[in-house]
Amino acid sequence: MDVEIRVQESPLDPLAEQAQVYAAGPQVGGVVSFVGLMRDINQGDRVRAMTLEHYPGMTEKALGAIVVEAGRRWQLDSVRIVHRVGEIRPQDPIVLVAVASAHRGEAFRACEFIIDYLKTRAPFWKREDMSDGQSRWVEARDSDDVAAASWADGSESPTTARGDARPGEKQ
Amino acid sequence: MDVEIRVQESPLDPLAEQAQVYAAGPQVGGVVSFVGLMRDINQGDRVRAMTLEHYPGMTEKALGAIVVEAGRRWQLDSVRIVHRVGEIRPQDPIVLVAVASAHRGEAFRACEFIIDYLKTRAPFWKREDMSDGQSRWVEARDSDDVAAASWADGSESPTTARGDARPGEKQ
Amino acid sequence: MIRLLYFASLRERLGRGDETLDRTPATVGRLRAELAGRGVPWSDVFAADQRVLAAVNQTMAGDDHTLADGDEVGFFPPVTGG
Amino acid sequence: MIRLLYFASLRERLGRGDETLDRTPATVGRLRAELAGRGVPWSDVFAADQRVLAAVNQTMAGDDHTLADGDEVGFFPPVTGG
Repeated sequence: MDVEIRVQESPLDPLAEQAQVYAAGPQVGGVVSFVGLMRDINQGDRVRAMTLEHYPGMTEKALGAIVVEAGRRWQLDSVRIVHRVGEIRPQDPIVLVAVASAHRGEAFRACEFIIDYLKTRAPFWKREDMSDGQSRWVEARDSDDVAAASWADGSESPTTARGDARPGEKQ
Repeated sequence: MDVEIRVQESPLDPLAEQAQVYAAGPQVGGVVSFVGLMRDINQGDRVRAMTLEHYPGMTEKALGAIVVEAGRRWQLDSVRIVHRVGEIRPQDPIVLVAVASAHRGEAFRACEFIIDYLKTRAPFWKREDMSDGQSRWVEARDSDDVAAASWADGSESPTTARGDARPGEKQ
Repeated sequence: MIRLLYFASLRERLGRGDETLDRTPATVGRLRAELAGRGVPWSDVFAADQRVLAAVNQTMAGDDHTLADGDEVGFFPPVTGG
Repeated sequence: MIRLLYFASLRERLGRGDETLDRTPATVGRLRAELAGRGVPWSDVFAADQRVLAAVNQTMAGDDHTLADGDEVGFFPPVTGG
């Protein structure tokens, strides 16, 4: 399994990153990717910019552990995670997770597992700069804990309800 | 909901297509995409090229109905389906499904639903040209029927086991 | 009168991609039986144990679907796109 | 001796990003109690009802995790990446 994990201050190009995954080889049948983009509204307030802080060293270790766990559960050819840090603007890509597998179901499951775990276990924090000049730290969301907990130890599919859609709630 | 559905003989650029989806607007929080690529081996034989035939008119109608059904089940901002027809070569992209939503769980569910349904309900057929000069029509796979059937009428999550991974089976 | 279309392996096995029938059988099932009665290769292609799908006016249709004058009926094997 | 790191809102509320303790408390829980005993703002940040996560040598650790000389302990709020 090819694995590439990167945390970077420079802009994230999700398309160039995916191109690398498509090129993983002629055995790759399907690639599933998730791209998280910055929105310009959170909890009803207009957000002008966002600053992403992380815990250097631990971030790479935590992401590496998530990928190892995904590789234990599913048969994967290639996994790529790239996460932006520093100041970003609305519509900028924040994170890319791309998974290649011979089996599309496994690629879907692994990609969602990785982003669910990243959102609850990887040490990143977002601070929002509002259009009124104030700034605030983004609060963790209970729905992310519920999503991550749906992946019971070692299971290949979510084992509990994920409660995906709450109107007005982000991503 | 923005919807774009295309069947084309010209090469499919999954990255350019996704760029259109990212641009759907500042409310888009996450984009999930599936790209199916041609592999160079099927059932143990080397495949030199593949020809994709379809039923013009019905294809667009079937894909449109699948997207309408996805839009009924999940809250989506944008859906794009592009499918290649004509002669293709190993590693060429065959299909792109990209779904943008404010909620990542809904984007994952809708994207997988669309590709599962496309594989059992959209009138495309693949003929493989083997490296030994023979050619043959690809057989439909039971696992695709199982995957499509896992989306019970109107449900927002798979309701039956999907039996994803069979070693050696494609995508 | 109805228009018939054949796709993929069916088209190759039958040696034609389309035809026009000047009558209109009552249902898709009756139409299948009529085509199967033409002898080889039709009897093989439309044999009861063969999985041949039908679409009427570009929407999947079962054997009990009623046909009307002017309908377009497509026959094809299980799909393999994506 | 252990090294302490504070991130995000914790760093801002405590007014510092790191420090070195010349002793080594027995566990993460003991370390938390010691920090909470420093008075405001430490007592607020490390109050029992606050969700403050800990990592020892860059891996998440619970309160009963035993500390060793030279460990790096990071404290931070629930994560919000992705």
